[in-house]
Amino acid sequence: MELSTSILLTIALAPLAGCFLAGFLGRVIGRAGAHTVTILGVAASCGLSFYVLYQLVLGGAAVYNHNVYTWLDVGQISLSVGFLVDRLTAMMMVVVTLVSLLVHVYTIGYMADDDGYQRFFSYISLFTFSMLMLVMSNNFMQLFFGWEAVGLVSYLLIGFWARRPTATFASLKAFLINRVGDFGFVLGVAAVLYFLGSLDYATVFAAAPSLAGKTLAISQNVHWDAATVIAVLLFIGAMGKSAQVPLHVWLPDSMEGPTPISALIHAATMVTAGIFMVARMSPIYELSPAALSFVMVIGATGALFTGLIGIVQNDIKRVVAYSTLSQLGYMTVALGVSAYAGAVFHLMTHAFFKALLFLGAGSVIIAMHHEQDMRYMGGLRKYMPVTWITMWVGALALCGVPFFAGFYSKDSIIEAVGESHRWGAGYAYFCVMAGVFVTALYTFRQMYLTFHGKERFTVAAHHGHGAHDDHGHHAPGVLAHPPKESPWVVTLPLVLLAIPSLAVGYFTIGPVLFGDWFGGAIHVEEGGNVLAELGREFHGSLAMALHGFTQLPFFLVLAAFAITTYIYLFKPALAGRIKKAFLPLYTLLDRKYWVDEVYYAVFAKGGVALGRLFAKRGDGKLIDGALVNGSAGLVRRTAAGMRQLQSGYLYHYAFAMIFGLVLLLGGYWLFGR
Amino acid sequence: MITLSHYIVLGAVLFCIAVAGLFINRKNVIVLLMAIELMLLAVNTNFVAFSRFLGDVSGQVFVFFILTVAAAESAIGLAILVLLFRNRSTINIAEIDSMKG
Amino acid sequence: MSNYLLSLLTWVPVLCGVVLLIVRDRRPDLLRWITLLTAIAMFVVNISMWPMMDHANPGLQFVEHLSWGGPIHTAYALGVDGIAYAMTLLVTFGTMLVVAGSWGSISYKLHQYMACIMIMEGLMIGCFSATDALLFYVFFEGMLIPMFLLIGVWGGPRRIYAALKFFIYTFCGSILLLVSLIYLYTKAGTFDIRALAALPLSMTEQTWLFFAFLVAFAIKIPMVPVHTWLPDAHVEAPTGASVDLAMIMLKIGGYGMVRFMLPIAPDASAEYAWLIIVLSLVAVVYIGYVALVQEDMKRVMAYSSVAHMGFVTLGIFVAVALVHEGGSADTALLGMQGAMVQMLSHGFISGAMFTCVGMLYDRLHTRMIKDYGGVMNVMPWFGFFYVLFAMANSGLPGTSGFVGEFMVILASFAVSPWVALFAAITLVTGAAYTLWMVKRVLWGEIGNAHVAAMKDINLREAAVLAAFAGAVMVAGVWPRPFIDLMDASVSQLVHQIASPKI
Amino acid sequence: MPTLNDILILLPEFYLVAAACVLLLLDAFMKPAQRGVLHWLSIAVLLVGIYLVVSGQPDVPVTAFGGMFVRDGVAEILKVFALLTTALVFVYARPYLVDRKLFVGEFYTLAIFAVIGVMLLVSAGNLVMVYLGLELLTLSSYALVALNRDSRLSSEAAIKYFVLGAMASGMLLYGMSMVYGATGTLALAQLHGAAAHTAMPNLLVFGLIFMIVGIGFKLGAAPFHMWIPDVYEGSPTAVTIFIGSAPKLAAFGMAYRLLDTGLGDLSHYWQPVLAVLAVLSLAIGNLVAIVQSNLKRLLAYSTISHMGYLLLGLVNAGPEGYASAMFYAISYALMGTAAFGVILALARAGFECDRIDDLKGLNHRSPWLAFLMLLVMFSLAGVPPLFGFFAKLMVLEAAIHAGMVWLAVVGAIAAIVGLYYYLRVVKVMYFDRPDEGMETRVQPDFALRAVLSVNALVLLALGLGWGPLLNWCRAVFPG
Repeated sequence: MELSTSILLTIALAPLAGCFLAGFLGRVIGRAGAHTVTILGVAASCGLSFYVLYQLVLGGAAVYNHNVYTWLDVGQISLSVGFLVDRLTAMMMVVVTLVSLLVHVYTIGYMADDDGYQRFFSYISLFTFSMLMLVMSNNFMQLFFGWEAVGLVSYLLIGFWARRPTATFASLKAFLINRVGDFGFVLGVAAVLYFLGSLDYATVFAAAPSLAGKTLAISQNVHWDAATVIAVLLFIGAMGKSAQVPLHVWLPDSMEGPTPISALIHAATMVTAGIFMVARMSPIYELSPAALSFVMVIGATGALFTGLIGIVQNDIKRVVAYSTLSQLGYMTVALGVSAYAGAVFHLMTHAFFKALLFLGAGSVIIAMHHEQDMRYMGGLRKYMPVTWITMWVGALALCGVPFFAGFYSKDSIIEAVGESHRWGAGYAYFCVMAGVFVTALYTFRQMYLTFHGKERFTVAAHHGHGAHDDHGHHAPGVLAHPPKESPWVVTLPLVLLAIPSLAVGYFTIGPVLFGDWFGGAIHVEEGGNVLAELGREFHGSLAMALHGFTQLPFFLVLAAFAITTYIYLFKPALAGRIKKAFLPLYTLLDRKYWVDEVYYAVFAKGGVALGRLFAKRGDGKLIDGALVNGSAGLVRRTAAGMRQLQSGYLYHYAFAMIFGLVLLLGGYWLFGR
Repeated sequence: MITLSHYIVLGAVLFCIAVAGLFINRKNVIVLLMAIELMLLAVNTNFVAFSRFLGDVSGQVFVFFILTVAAAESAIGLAILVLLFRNRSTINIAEIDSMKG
Repeated sequence: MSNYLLSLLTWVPVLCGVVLLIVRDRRPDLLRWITLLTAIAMFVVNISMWPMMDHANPGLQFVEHLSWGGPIHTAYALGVDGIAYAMTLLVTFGTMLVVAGSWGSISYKLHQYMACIMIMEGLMIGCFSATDALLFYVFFEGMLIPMFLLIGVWGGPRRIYAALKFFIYTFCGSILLLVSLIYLYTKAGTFDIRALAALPLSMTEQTWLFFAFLVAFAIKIPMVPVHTWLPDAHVEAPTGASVDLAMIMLKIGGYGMVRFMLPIAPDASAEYAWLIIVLSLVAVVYIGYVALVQEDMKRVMAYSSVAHMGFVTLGIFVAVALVHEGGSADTALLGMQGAMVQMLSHGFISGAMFTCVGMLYDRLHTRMIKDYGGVMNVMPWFGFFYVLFAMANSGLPGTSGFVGEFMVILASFAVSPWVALFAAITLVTGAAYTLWMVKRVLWGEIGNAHVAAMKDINLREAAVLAAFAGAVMVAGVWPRPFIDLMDASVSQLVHQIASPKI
Repeated sequence: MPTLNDILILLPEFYLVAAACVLLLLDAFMKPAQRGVLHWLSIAVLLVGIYLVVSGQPDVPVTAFGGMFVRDGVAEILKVFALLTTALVFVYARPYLVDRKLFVGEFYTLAIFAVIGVMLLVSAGNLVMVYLGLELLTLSSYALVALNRDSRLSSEAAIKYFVLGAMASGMLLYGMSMVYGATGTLALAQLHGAAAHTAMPNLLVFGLIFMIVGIGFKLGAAPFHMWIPDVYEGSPTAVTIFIGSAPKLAAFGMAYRLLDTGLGDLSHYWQPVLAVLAVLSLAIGNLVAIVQSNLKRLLAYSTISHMGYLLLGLVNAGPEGYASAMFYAISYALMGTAAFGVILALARAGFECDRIDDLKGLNHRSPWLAFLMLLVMFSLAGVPPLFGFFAKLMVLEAAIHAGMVWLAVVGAIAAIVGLYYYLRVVKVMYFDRPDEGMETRVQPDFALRAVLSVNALVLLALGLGWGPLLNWCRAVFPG
């Protein structure tokens, strides 16, 4: 049986409809109206996504791959808009719509007092639409559309509080760095069309093997392997979107946006688009071990070194942001070792627990009246128990404590890297293993600083106005009135996210990772199939978890737990001393390896300087000055000189005539005869 | 024996004197008028000589026309000269340069 | 009747202009309405020709032919193929919005202003639909006069310099065009463009003609390094003139290339394709940086126009190069179509952007970016459109700005990955200068008291911007109709290039 | 023996001579108050003259007085337009003359005599006739230039014009004498045959070159142009406009008669010579015009450049070349009269309006006149769809057809330079605001305004419907 096109169209367009209603009629339908329509839209597509997933997994529906309409066709080249829905797509659709739905609900509480309420709902619905277009696409053109559209929404949402200079700066930065990635991506697409003559997935993947042996002439005597070129170019796009080193710098700044979108866009969905894309392109990547090694090394670097930065952050959201960077690194490493299923699996679990962590952080921020600095928190657990518990669930999942969702996905990635013999696998294995320790370190530190220890904030005596004001022009750590648990619209999503963070791994790892869940969607060359290797040792989730207690990662987590507990519960002063002791190291991490500074100096400043140079010297001096006005001036000077000939004296005039006569006679005498 | 070429040379010489008079002289407009007359004289010499040697009379007819027109021409020329003197009380060419450039 | 539609489109606006000159500006509103209604009527007539177009037919349609009756074999010959028709659509659509857009912003000698706009519409339509080279030239030159007056009379402080620069710069190119056309006439004995295209020419002749045409059209487009008239003209010109200039007049350069350069001198074009490709890439990259540092919104847009028109020339000559090297014909087609679509889309977007700047100018009487800031807070609806057009300008998929660039980049990869690489840099630079401007104008705290006092766009302005937005979105989400419209003509053109003359 | 037929062939000329004499007498017996009658009368005389020229036109070229006088199509067209432009001149000149107390009969009679000179010149069939026609024209012009007896500038212009003119005609005559010597005939028709097999080719070519000097002077082609700026500036505008119109047609006719009818077989000699003159005229005329601040002087230099374009047509030395050159001469005559007509319309008692700045903000003060001047300027600049453009088109085509592409390119580049100063005039009228003290509304006298409007609009009309006129020009030159 076949999935119906109308259902898929509804899934994609329902959020768009919500977006338009909330956006254009926002004033008319009011706040309640706005969140109602958008939530209805997303809920509809969420429900239908589950239905589609059900149909594909249990209903035995065939893979859906049809065009909706032809975008354009030129000669034999035809670009269309259409859907390819297989289990990979369906899984992404469920993740996207589910998280998006929860975030919608959560937003009701979080943005309650913001005057951009309707606008915000319209944006996140637009985002849902774009993301769905991205994952459901059946061709590169549409993929690129979704790719850029989510970038646009991310730009709008990071800069949502447009009065904040930092926010607008961050949004511009995010968009431009993404554009750098897309620059590579578009070239990749062009290469695909050049070598394979089509942009349609099915056609391209079918023809992909023909790439073997083809090369691209970079210069007279330099020829690069076609598959590698395509794979690397496409991955550059992924580096932008999924914030891989060295294009990662925009993600931490994106925390300027409201927390719900940090959870939705910059943790759960958009940033994982790159991972999804590479998994989707597995038939191409499998042709180029070189490209895969490249992917692996980039990912591994990110996994460890961005994690390290997280340790020294004080902003509750930034810690989560850096952990996102590190987790994205894990997924990328998985891709690099051809464990695409592992990557996607981690993508799913990560979507849940990272969204949970962000929303939890948001809930804390609400309680702290938009104070985000953990140094002014502490001991919040008795004020907001639900947030406290749910966040712990998320934290443990993140650290990969057995039985939690994160454990299954992350541990299998580590195992897979261990199994792999690809160039760079050793380095990657070290990185991911060390990464486990680092992750645990900053996660527990965050939890302790936030919920445990003694309260580092004071409540102002008078109960002033301003429940939430976005600018927080109180003295740091001074609250108008004591923190309290957030409303149910906020906590409900936390709870609903905590459940999958706890259990989704246990129930799904079997089929998703080691069953042939993705079927034809993901293609892995024989020999490089590390997951198959793992599959042989896999004897059920329970066994895997129990086995996990005896493994190195778990001990690393324990170690980190012990250290953080000691420092932040018993010897808070110690933290400061350690900082002093390792000051250079601390500074290095605190300044984020100075990457931002370098980029700013080189690209932003350099670009403007270059522009000035061109504008002044090139256009101003050379073209306009020398050529245009120069020639005009030359003409005028010549004219001024010539007018002197008209001296006004009769005999000069007469002489001129004689001169002319002689000239002509002489000319005839010399040349004429 | 005087050949045609002698006359031609004479005409040429006269013509050159006239031309020289036109742009070497920097004093007096009268001289210019004389130079012009001289030029016409050169022309007439040519015509007469040619018509004589070609045995064709039309050249000499032309000379009559030239002579009459020359008379009218110099009349107008002198009239303008008078006008000029009345307006500027000088006929020095070197001072007639209020229009230039 | 339908045989006279093109004449109708050409002469009714001119007539309207004359009428305006006669009625004078005693009753401004009557005047505005006359103009607007005429413009709308023209657009309706023009759009209603679409179904009458035979898409399969690459040749000329709506043909009119009327000999001048002189000893010179030229004729009043009109007719459009797919490409030309698409361009005329741009003209009528644009003029309509120009008239509506500059409703209240002109006070001095309104009747002369509107007359110039309308007469220019007529001339531009004539230019696109002329099938006789001499007639084409007459319109090509004639439209300089109203534009010269528009810039000079209603322009800004340096309007005189800008107007003279504009006129003389353009004239420099077109006079060479005239000489080469006459030369062709002496060879062919007629000014009929198709006959000229069929003329067999030696390589030397082709080379001379190629460069003569190049100068003429490169200045008009404009290509680097003869682009410097554009920023001055744009900055000084009144909004309406800027829109007309950016939206339509620049396209005549690109149109001239495909109408004259390629068919008449195909071998020379192939020979020197590399030159144009290099210049186009310079336009994309170099101009991108220049645009980045401009402090005047109109200057930013002017330079971005140069960069975007760079994609037009790039697309055209990528196609030429591909055909020449015997590359895939489809890819060549893709490049050529990309160039054409880019012309349309740049028409929509630049027109929209200049209209937006004009609306800001009407309120604050300054175009300096630094005088604004936080406009979004006081003009949300305006901000919405402005961001939309800015995104389109930086080539966001789903907007028309994406289609052409995407197609051209895809095609150029087949020529050389390096060409594609430099072309793709526009993704970054284009976004950089556009969005940086948006950041400084729209976002942030309210810049100053004047900004705080600004009123959001009224219904008329909203309607104008909405029309632009509609065009931008439709062409972006579903470009197929436009492509199909031009497909036959473009493929015939590519075929023409493929058949060398020597 | 002269027959009645000869008289009939010359009827227009005889009629005009008679009319001129009558006008002279009338003027003598007329009170100054009634001069208006004289004005209209002389215009009527010219119009009747046009009628006589056209009506009595034979289908085939005929000659009178033993080939002295030729009446053919070329002569007809040139005469028609010479008379027409002179009539225009009379209409435009009147208010100016009245304002300056120059409204006297001599102006009309002298002008008519000059036109008679033009008519004789363009139908000359013999070197003698060429000379007589030329002198009749130039002598009357000298007198006209000096018309304003109390003006220093006029008398200076007159003396310069006179001396240089006399010198030029002297050279012309000298050349004629040599040609006569080389061929033994004065009749142009015989010359054509005799030139081919002359015993003294060098003498012949020298004579040719001397004659070209005369032609060049009459045209005002560089380097024989020096008189033009001073005379244009110095003489009363009413006279300048006359000198700028009919004599240009005469100059073309003279060039055609001498160079084609007479020495057509030597075209390979005179083509390069004319090419040189053309280049010099284009360069000097356009360049020096840029730096002028006096409008009359600017138009003078532009005349020089236009004569350069006219020469582009002559260089072709073929029927369509001559046709294009004549077409150009006509277009220039019409444009010149219109341009000076605007100046005359703006001039007031004590205000010459001969500086470019006097046009400041004309669009404010008189939109209609500004618009007319706009048309004229763009026509002079050769911007379509105006008459001037097609005139340029034709001469460029002629040059390219003659294989002189380079010359056409020179012409094209010169046009760019020329464009600049025409645009400057438009800029002053439209972009500048009027100064204080400039009268706000300009209301020239009705006849002037009406005729001027027609004159300028004709430039537009001929720009759109140039076919018939060009056909006419083409038809009269035997292929």
